[in-house]
Amino acid sequence: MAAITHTSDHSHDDHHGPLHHQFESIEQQNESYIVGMWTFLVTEVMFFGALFLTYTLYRAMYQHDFFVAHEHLSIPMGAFNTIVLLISSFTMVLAVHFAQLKRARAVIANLWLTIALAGVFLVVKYFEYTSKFADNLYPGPSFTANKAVFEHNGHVPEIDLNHAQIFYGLYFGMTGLHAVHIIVGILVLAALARMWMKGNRLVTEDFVPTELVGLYWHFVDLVWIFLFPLMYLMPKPH
Amino acid sequence: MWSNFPLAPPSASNFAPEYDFIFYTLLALTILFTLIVGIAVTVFTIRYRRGTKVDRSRPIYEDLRLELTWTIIPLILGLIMFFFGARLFIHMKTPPPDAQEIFVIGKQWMWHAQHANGVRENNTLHVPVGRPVKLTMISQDVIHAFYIPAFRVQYHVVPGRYTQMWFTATKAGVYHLFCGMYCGTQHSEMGGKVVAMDPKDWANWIANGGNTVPPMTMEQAGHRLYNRLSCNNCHGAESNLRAPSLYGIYNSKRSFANGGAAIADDTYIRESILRPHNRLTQGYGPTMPAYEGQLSEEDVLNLIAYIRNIGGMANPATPSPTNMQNVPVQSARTNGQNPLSYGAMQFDNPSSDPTPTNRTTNPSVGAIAAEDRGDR
Amino acid sequence: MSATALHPSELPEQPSEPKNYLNVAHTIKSWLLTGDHKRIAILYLFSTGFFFFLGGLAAAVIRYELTSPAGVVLESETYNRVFSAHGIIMVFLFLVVVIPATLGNFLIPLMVGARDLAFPRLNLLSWYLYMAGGTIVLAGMIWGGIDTGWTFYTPYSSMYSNTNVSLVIVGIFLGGFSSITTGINFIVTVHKMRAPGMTWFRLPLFVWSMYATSVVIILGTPVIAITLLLVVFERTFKLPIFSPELGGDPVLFQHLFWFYSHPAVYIMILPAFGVQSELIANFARKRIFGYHFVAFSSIAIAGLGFLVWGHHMFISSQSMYQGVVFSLISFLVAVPSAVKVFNWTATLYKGNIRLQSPMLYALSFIGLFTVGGLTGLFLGSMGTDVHLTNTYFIVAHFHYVMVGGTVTAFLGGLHYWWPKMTGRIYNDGWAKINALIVFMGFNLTFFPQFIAGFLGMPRRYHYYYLMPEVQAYHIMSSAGASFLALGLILPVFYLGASLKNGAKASANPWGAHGLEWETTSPPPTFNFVETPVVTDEVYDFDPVSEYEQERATQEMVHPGTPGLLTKDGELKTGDRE
Amino acid sequence: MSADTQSHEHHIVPVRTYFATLIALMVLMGLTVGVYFIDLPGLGGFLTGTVVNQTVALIIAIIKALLVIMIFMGVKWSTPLTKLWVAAGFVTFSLMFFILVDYGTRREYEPVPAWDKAGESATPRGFPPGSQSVPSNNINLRPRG
Repeated sequence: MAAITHTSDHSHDDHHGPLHHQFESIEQQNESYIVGMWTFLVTEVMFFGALFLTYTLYRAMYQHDFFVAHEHLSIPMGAFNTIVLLISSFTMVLAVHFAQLKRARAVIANLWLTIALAGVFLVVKYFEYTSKFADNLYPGPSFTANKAVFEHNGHVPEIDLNHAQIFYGLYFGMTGLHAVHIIVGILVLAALARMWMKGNRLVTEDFVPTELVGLYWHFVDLVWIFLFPLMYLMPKPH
Repeated sequence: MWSNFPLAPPSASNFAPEYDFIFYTLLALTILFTLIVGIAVTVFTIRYRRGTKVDRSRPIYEDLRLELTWTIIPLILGLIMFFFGARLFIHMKTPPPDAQEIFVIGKQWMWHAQHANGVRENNTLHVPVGRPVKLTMISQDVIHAFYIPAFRVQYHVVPGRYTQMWFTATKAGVYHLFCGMYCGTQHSEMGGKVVAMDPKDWANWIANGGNTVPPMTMEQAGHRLYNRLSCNNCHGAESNLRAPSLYGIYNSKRSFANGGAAIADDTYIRESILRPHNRLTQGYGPTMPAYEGQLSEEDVLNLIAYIRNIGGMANPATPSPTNMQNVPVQSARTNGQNPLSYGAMQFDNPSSDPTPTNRTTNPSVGAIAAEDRGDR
Repeated sequence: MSATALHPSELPEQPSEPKNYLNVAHTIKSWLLTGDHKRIAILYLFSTGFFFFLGGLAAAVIRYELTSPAGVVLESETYNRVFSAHGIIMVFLFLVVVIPATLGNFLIPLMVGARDLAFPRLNLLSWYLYMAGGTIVLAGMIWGGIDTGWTFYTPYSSMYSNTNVSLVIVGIFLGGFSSITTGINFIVTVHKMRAPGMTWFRLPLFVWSMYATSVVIILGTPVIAITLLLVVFERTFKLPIFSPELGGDPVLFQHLFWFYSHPAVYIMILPAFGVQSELIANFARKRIFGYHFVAFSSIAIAGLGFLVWGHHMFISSQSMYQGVVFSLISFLVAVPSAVKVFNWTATLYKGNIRLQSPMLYALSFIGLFTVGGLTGLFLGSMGTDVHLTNTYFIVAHFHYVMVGGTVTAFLGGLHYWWPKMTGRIYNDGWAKINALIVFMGFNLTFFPQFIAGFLGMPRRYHYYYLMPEVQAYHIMSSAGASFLALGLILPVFYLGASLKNGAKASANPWGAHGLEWETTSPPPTFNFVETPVVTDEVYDFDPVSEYEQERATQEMVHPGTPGLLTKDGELKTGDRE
Repeated sequence: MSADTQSHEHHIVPVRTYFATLIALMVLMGLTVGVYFIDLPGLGGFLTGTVVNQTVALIIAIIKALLVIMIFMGVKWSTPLTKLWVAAGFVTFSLMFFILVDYGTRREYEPVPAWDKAGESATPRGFPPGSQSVPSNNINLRPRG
């Protein structure tokens, strides 16, 4: 068998070139990155998975209370945020597309567009959170003292505030964790956009780094695709 | 010396025989397979160790038939054991409809049992022999597990939800009761005993409110305690050198060594029991031990009730009235010797005193230390 | 003294020591900022060793305390903190980490013929996460302590414990991410970094088992991370997820906890299986029996391992119907483990077995793991589990698997690869004596606990004055623990001494088979001078011809002894398959 | 080169496809919100209208997720290995929901109806002496109402 010889002539701290010393070829490196990213995303699925499971369980247990509690969330805001995230996914995929075609300016424009949309998402989330905080709807001792905030069409519905507290605990836990992912995404996207603007060979020579960020960003979108109907669009128990 | 090395717990419930059958079958299988592997490893290692002159030709590296054999045989054996185990478990989870129901509450760190007619007990459970008993259990704080090794039953006691378990005791005796699930600081002290009684005795016991004889009045309880603490050794019918007589002391005027005087009311008697040296009666030295921390408030009240009437008893000189004769003197608490011993523990007549003992700071061997922390 | 140590080097001595990963740089910075998987493995070796020492110290205190039914020196508060510290350190900071992070890190790139793991910097990050996590866990144990046991059952951990649960959980959370990054690294390396010719079925079984382990790590660890985080939320914000007072469900915690923690058991034992397969094959000088079965049983264990968590909860008030299903699958998952044991045993048949110290550890592993695995059946069978769970029986069972299995395999692996890692040969005589001490000490420590457990001695009991009849067993156990401790401390000395006085190891001091032995000991920074090309099968030994060669050598030394004869009187060589 | 490397020729997807996907996602989102305002009829048994409504919403969400995974994330054109990982992730994720079987098959001895605070109500004093049964559960997967 013909030996593929490869003398290790890379210098140890040569991290600037696109090919790292441990890889044989750029293809191997790219495939490794993609497998690694998917493995990481699987981890993320399980990470959110435990929360989705907890949510499903308590939702099934306390349907009525969850329904009443959820009516205090703003569907327009949630729907708007969904649209924003879907469009940001689209701009992200365009960025990857143009990275494949090596059209740097289009990539940079789309990356900044994605960041801007993520910013819009966070701003809307900020207003949502502040309105809930104003109503003391965060888990804690003050939560159970204000049944009146659930007033709907002129009368205060029957609700077990402890169970509503579970709903809001999970709401803040899950959307909060999602928001943390958005913030991390913004930082990564910004770093990537900067590298494109500087013409860093690490990203411009190959589209894979851009695609990795894209995979992450789509995953964040994916989580929201499930969070939106589960949190905001709970059907009335009937 | 082999009594120091018991090998199996007593079998005293309807589940125990079936349980032991499955357990020992599994044990036999374990030993069999360990021996097969152990002997094979030893033989091969010795026979094929480096440098021995043996036939090493035609080594085998894969053999589907062999692999399937040792996949399928353990699988079948496993499935058989699964069947027996699951059947026993389902049996354990299906109480018969006529079972006697007892409620059990676990709390940090004691067991509280309540019988259907309202009789309650702490850290003990009295059950009749030969009659199914169903325990409906709940915890007041964290998760506990109600565990009776001799009956081979254990089940978690969960807050917020009832759990149940059932058994039929088959042999009279006193058995261990434990909390199996780690529940905090005094987890290891959250236990006691299960008393399996002859059904007739048990019916008697439950009818008498948890006593083998009709319940005592406070005065009788106080009298028993008076004897048990050996108060009568010093405080006899007549005042003596060591101590004044307590006959007719109640509401009499006492003068003290320090010059003061007071009427011997409840407060004074309580103080004299708990801290006798505070106000010593004139003419006596500080010889009496202080009982502070040794007696519960209930004990003190019982003693006071007895002392109030101590002069009026039928035969004060021999403090062993007839209606007390068949009450065995419960001595476990005061001398620190617990009669609990392995297996055939001696039948421990229940104390008439429903209050658990106070936990001493350094529990010694055998002292059942349980504390009602109802204030949690 | 081992036979191999007699001919220390196949290569002529180099006048000046060649560059290897150890002597390439000596500054502390070169260690702390290294991307080299071998250096990171050494860093892990020291740090896991440190935590193992701390956990062992806690175990010593526990065993001392249990010699008397009413305790010896500690109050119950302290005792509970000590046994929790023992459990948490040993499980989260030692057992889950030790073999993947030390032997796995060191060997996977060598075994697949790569220059490094796929993501060296991620690997270094993983060590820093581990150290940060470990430090925080220790800080939590020092300030406030933790008394929940390693299982953190709610609502005790979330509402009742007055100890520093939150801080410890944050530490475990970080440690979890360290595991995840290691797992991702291994998976990508095994998939994408194999040398030319290194097909999946030429991979050493250690790599197979590490791959299975990594899959379990990346699928399971996030669940425990988020679950423990919910416990912290519950403690901090009184968010009623697990506490029943406000509508939560304490059993949900157990479900989520064991969803990770049962697979975590396989995270601890699967790497040990891998080490074991290497040792058996290389010291029996024979291809492992049923290579494919052993490889696939690792994958089967990893897969089925996710379906049996409920067997920890038979009496926890979970649904009986679900319990039956879990019990059934538990019996199924026992089969792949049994297959492995039988295959190792069969490998010995017609081998040419060298009884050097790593092999002694491997043989004792077979015995201890057999007992540990079979006693698991008592606990997987629902009826028998009722009486045995929460008792010392379960303690003995998982120590047989974890200490008798994982720790023994780790020691065996460490002895086996020590010449590769350090380039030095240790004193094999001491190592053999030590293997014996560990085996005896271990059995004396944990076998009595089976009996104590069957008698009904509950675990996590500080005082057992309620059942003083088990004292004899506790005393035996404590006596055994001192032997075991000796066996765990001795290697530090004789292995340490080998660094100073040991003979220099050749590239392949054991005459073993595998890519890691093709490079120098210790390997250079990029492992191989040239990327190796694999052309032969895995474990390509030939015990017959090996015996013949040894015989021939012996005949030269002692002429006149008869040559190799088979039963049939003919000479047979290379007669395989 | 690793042994099982497949040539990873990246398919360049036209922008048209991406845009069509975005439009489909938008439409599906509109559909989800629309379904929310309609009370779908129940199908009998445990399939009450609520369950039907929620199921429809979840099915739409799954379709949306598949669109994102397949097209935006490019799984449709990726290696079998990637596909395997995606499948493994979601299979394990669904394994976890086996936990719910426990809650669905518990029938007796479920949360104490009057359980409010640890303490008083936990004691079974509220039950008539000798009562043989405890009110059955209200935790199971059957929706209330």
